[in-house]
Amino acid sequence: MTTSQHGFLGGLPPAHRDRLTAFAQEVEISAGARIFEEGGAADRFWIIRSGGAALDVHVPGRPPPVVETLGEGDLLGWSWLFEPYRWHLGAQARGRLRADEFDASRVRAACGQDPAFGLAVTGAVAAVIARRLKATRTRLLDLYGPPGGGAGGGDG
Amino acid sequence: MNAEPRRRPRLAVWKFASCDGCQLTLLDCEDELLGLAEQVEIAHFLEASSASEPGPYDLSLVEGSVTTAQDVERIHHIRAVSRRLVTIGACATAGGVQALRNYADVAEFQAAVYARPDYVATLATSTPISAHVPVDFELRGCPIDRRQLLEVITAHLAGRRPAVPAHSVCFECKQRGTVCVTVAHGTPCLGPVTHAGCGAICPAYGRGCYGCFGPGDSTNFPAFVPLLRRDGMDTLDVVRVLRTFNTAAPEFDAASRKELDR
Amino acid sequence: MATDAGGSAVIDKDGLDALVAVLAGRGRTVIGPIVRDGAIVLAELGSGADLPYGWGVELEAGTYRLRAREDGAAFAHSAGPQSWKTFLHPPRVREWSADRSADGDLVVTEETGTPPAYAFLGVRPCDLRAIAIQDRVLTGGRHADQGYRGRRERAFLVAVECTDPGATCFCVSMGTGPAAGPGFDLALTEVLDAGGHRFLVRAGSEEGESVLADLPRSPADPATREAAHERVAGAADRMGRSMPPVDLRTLMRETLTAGRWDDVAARCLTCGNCTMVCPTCFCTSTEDVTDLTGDHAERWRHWESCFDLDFSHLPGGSVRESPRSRYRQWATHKLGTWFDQFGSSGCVGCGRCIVWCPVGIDITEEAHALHQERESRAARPPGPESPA
Amino acid sequence: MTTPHAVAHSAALPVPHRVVTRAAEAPGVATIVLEPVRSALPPFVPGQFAMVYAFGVGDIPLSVSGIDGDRLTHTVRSVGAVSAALQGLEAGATVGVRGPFGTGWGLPAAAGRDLLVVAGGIGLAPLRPLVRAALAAPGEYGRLNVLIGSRTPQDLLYAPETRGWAPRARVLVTVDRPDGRWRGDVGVVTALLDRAAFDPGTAAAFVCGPEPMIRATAAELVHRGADPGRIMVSLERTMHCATGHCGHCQLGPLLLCRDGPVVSWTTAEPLLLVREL
Amino acid sequence: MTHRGSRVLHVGSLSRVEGEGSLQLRIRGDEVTEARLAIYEPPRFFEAFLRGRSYTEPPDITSRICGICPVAYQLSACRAIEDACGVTVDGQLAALRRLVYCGEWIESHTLHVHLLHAPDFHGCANVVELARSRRADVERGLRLKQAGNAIIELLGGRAVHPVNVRLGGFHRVPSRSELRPLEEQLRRAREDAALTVRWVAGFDFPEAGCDHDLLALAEPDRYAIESGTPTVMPAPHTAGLPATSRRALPTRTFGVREFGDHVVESQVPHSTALNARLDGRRHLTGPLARYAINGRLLSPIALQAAQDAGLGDPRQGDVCRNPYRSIVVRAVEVLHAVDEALRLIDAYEPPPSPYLDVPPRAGTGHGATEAPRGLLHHRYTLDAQGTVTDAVLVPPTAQNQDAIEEDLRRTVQEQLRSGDPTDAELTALCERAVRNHDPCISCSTHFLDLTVDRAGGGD
Repeated sequence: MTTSQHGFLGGLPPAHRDRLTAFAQEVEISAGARIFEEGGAADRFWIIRSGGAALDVHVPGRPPPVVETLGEGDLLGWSWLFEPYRWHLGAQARGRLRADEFDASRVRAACGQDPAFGLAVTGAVAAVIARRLKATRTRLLDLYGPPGGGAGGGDG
Repeated sequence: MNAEPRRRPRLAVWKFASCDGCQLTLLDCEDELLGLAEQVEIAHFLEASSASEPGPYDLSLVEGSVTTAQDVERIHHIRAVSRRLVTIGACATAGGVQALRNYADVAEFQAAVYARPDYVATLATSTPISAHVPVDFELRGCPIDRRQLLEVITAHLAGRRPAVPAHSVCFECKQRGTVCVTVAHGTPCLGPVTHAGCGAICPAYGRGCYGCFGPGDSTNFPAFVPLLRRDGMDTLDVVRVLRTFNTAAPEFDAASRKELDR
Repeated sequence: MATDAGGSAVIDKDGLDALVAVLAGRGRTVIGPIVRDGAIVLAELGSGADLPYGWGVELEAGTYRLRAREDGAAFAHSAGPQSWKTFLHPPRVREWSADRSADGDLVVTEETGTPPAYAFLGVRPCDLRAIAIQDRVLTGGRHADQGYRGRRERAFLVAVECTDPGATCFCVSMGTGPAAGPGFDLALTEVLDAGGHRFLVRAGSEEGESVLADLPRSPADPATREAAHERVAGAADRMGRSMPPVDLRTLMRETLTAGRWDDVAARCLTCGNCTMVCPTCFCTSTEDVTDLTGDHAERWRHWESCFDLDFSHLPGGSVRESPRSRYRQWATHKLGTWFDQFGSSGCVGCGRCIVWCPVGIDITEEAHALHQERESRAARPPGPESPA
Repeated sequence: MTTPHAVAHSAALPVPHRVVTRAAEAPGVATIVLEPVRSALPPFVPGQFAMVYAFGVGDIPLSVSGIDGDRLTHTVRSVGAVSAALQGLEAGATVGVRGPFGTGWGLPAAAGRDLLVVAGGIGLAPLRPLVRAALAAPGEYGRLNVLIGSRTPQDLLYAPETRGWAPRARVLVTVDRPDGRWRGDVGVVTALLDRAAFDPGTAAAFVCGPEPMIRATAAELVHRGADPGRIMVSLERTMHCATGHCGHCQLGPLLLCRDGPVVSWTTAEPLLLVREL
Repeated sequence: MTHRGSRVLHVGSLSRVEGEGSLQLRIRGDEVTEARLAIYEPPRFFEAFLRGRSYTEPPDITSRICGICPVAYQLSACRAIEDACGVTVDGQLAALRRLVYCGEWIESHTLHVHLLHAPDFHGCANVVELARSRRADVERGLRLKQAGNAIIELLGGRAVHPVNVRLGGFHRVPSRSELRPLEEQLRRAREDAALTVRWVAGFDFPEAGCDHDLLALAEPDRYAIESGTPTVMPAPHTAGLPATSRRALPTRTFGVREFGDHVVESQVPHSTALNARLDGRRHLTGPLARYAINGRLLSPIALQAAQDAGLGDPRQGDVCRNPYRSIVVRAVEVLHAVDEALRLIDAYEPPPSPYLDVPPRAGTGHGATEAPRGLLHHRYTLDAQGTVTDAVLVPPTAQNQDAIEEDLRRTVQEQLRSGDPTDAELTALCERAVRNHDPCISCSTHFLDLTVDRAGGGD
């Protein structure tokens, strides 16, 4: 499995990884539970150990559309690192979710005290954001929509 | 053993301001005319038939440009009753030679031709059909080419994309084996910027192409116009040759304006 | 016995007339240069008298002019507006027809019939190479173009070595001339001197020898041999153009993002003339046509060009939208990727693309410019890369 | 890779085939099964394509999405006149088929390795015969992962069959736009790589989909240590003749109808980096 | 039920003609008080935008006035500008011009005879319907039409708006061998044309006449086509003869340069076409006029065919004034044109140069030719550089408008006197009456809406 190297923690040098995980507290969230809501205070974040989470957007009058799903090793939540520390999206557990939960204010404080640690954490979070931004842009292209798609598409 | 007779597609032919030459091209398909009439129901074609059936029509061929207020209403009606609308000829696709009025004061034009211009109602511009309603396919030419017209019709019947390339006349000239009149004789020729389709007739007769199929899909006037000048055209000549049967085609229009601004 | 051991001889104008007659007598359609519409074009020869005796050409980028010559030479001209592909790989052919029967079955009928037996008289060494290159493209792969193969296998090639290259010729750069390489049935070298107007003839095939044997001829004398050799060697020194002395394949690969492509795109009309006159350009498109009943369909194939905007059409649009990319495709294919695809250069240095480009774009000049751009880039100290 | 075979007829001539079945696959997408009316074409291998001719309309390249003896399966999406005509065919109709053309996926060369099959949209079609071939040879290969990206749940191809590939294969599906009932993953297909079971250093990958998806997937795999020479991608350019004679499908040094559509990432990457090549 | 009421009608459209117009009838009781052919084809302003163009351009530009008779426009323009520049084109170049013009006559007349007019005589709506009962006749017509087009295509490059005609001659002239295939096609066409005369001669023609001056070009020794002197045969009533008279009357002529003094255009509110009158009187140009004035110069086989077809012997002073029989005259003219084309091809030798130089000079030039539908006159004024400063074009249909209206009036009037026609009957009748004149309505018309305005008479 590739999880350990390529999850969020894989993006941190070992020393900083250990330091961060020291803040972790293992939690279990029951299937379908709302983890956070759009606009709520981003005071925590999670690294998923097993199960998954769906990020969604509140649209009045219809069920919140899911814009992305996260799975094992993924960082759940990055709004805690940037002011105003409010969630951009909502999140819901898909199936039973086990995760390491972090207290955002404590991590931020540690980052403030130790710039090297802070830089590493910020960099790892930024890498996650960059990946998601890239993925989002790719999806914006609606590549699978007509026209296009593999050798089977060419047409006169 | 034949399947049950399928409904024949219904064809309509319409005319706006034009010379009739493009719809005549249909009647010039002497070898195919009667066969065509077996495959399609010619439901409306005033030049050829006094029996006019009401719409809807599967395929409407529209000749001519829009030059009156009634034309505007009529083309909207035609669009509404036509499943596919194909414009035929430079008048319908680019406003035709009568779009030369677009550069002038129409009142002056009227006064030049008519003693009592007030008797004549006309718009200030001559515009292509596509300026008024969505068009499914534009067949170029002043006049259109007979083979291309048949291709458009048979392609429509077969559900095929018509093989009507938009590249330059040079392609056809070379395929025909004609010696390039510009390179070998220094004759000004619009071939490199003109839409293919005629079969490169003019160079085959030793004259330069005069652009009656309008601009091709990939033109480069800044590089091309100096060539016309090299071969003896002055500004006015360049403007005139661009301002003829496809004068209102955007590429020709822009190039001629740029010449005048020099 | 007027043919020596190497299968060579000397013929005069009567011999040339006889050559046309003998080839025609063997059931061949003899194609050669004639003067028509202010140019030396390739057309069927009624007799040797149709040859362009006393005509030469003046060539420049974008300009072709016929010029009368006083010496009466028949082959003192370089490549004209067409090439032999007009006959071997015709502009328009029907590939097959198909009929749909009442029960919906489909019957496909291949184009059959005996291909024409051509004799090409006056194949320039560059064109001889061009024919070999098209042979490789159209018959040398896993699938062969059967129509081409049929026409090609039956064609008899009479090469004529170049003695009077044009200002746009660069066969020396491409290693294709002015002496004839392999592949001819007969090769002629025109000699005009105090010894008279005559042609050194060499046979390159059994049929060539057999045709030569039917001609009025004299043995190949040393003086004629020497004169022929000198004229061809002299031609090599009078090439009007040259390519930069570098590996063109590498040059093309390393300059795909060069600024020069924008420069040439500003001049290029994307009219496609260069590809149509090129003796190796082979690209085609097909069109499907139906009759009015809709039950008879045909597949036609016609010349196409990478300058056509639609050439690289995909469902979403064209891959090569910009003129820059279309000119680059043509030039890099010709000089570079042709090696990858078919094991040789696609350019034979005939100069047709230079002459028949209405605005006179010169592929040798472009190659030189690309070469210079690469050199100056290499000379520049490494700086920050521009953002991707 | 392709196996040489005797060419019994000109590859330019369509060979009549009858539509045996036609199944609507997704909106605008149908799968047709063809069998030869008289003589059959030489055998196809996964990844190769045929030129399929709709009478009087024209022909287009279609990868085989299934191979069963002489029977060929194609999955066609309506994007133009020919594909619309083919997509709308009913059982009993006759089409012309030319082929086989092009390179295959080269699955046998991946013996002993973990397999990573990554498909985007209609790109699953040419990969299906590959997956079937891998499943049909248990023990021949390492772990089999099938990662599928789709626009919406309705656009998923071969839904019952792909579900049946598990548990012999790890099948991960993600969509761009879920509907209310979708309970699976949402996001780009590369996000599924985290959950695939493969050894990046030695695995063989097979990728087909829109070009940006191919680029993103291959880049991610290389980033994870995959050998670019073992990432096989299927590229799209317009094939016309399919016999290497018409020039339309050039991509730099490649004639994709002959040298492709399947090429390794080593070959493809530098070509895809040049705009409008 | 009586139709003699006060009513206004809009009836369909006149079809099988070229152009847009409407017909207005005002009827009071059983009296037609007004018959108007209102041409409302939108104006295209050719005369205006020709100003400022180069003198080399009118042949190509004016060809676009009419897709049915482009050669007529090209050659009238050439003649007028050559006249202005003092150049005379003769010899083989003139012969080639006549040849391409023959092509246009064959094509245009055959189009009218078979596709537009013949259906009237068989109660058919169109040629497709006609082909169901008269397939061989229709196919023969198409073949004949094709032969005409073949001439134009060979000499002009294409049938509609050919490209090869230029000032002074042609851009390129054919070799003798290039004309050879045409010869074979025309030999067959000559048989077809003769059969066509016989076919149309057998149609059922209502008794009718026309009381107009007849205007056509004339030449001393041949049937005028691409050149000639305007010649007038006065209307029968001037000699006390009925409109149906078949007697020729003495003619008078005037120079092409005086055309504008005699044929004067005026504008009427109901039409976008200018209305032209000859010396203040209604006149008719076209086949009937040509046949009356030049009939004796038809080729022997055309003359014989005309006599066999019941048109009388023009050498004996017979003319035809029945507009319905114009179809027979057209068929005879087609036969003549085919015969003439064969004669021209037989005598053809390629001229030394495809064209004569026509250097520009200041002045005014006139040119008139016989378009299939009648005399077509062009007048241009050039400045010294060859820029057109004024252009006047008088197409045949504009000249014929009064005559057509008079025929309509007469036709309807006779119908009203002899019965109680319905509006539908009147429409059909009017359409036929208009089609008799093969109006080139593109030069002037297309839809013809019939408005019958019946003002109550007795009741």
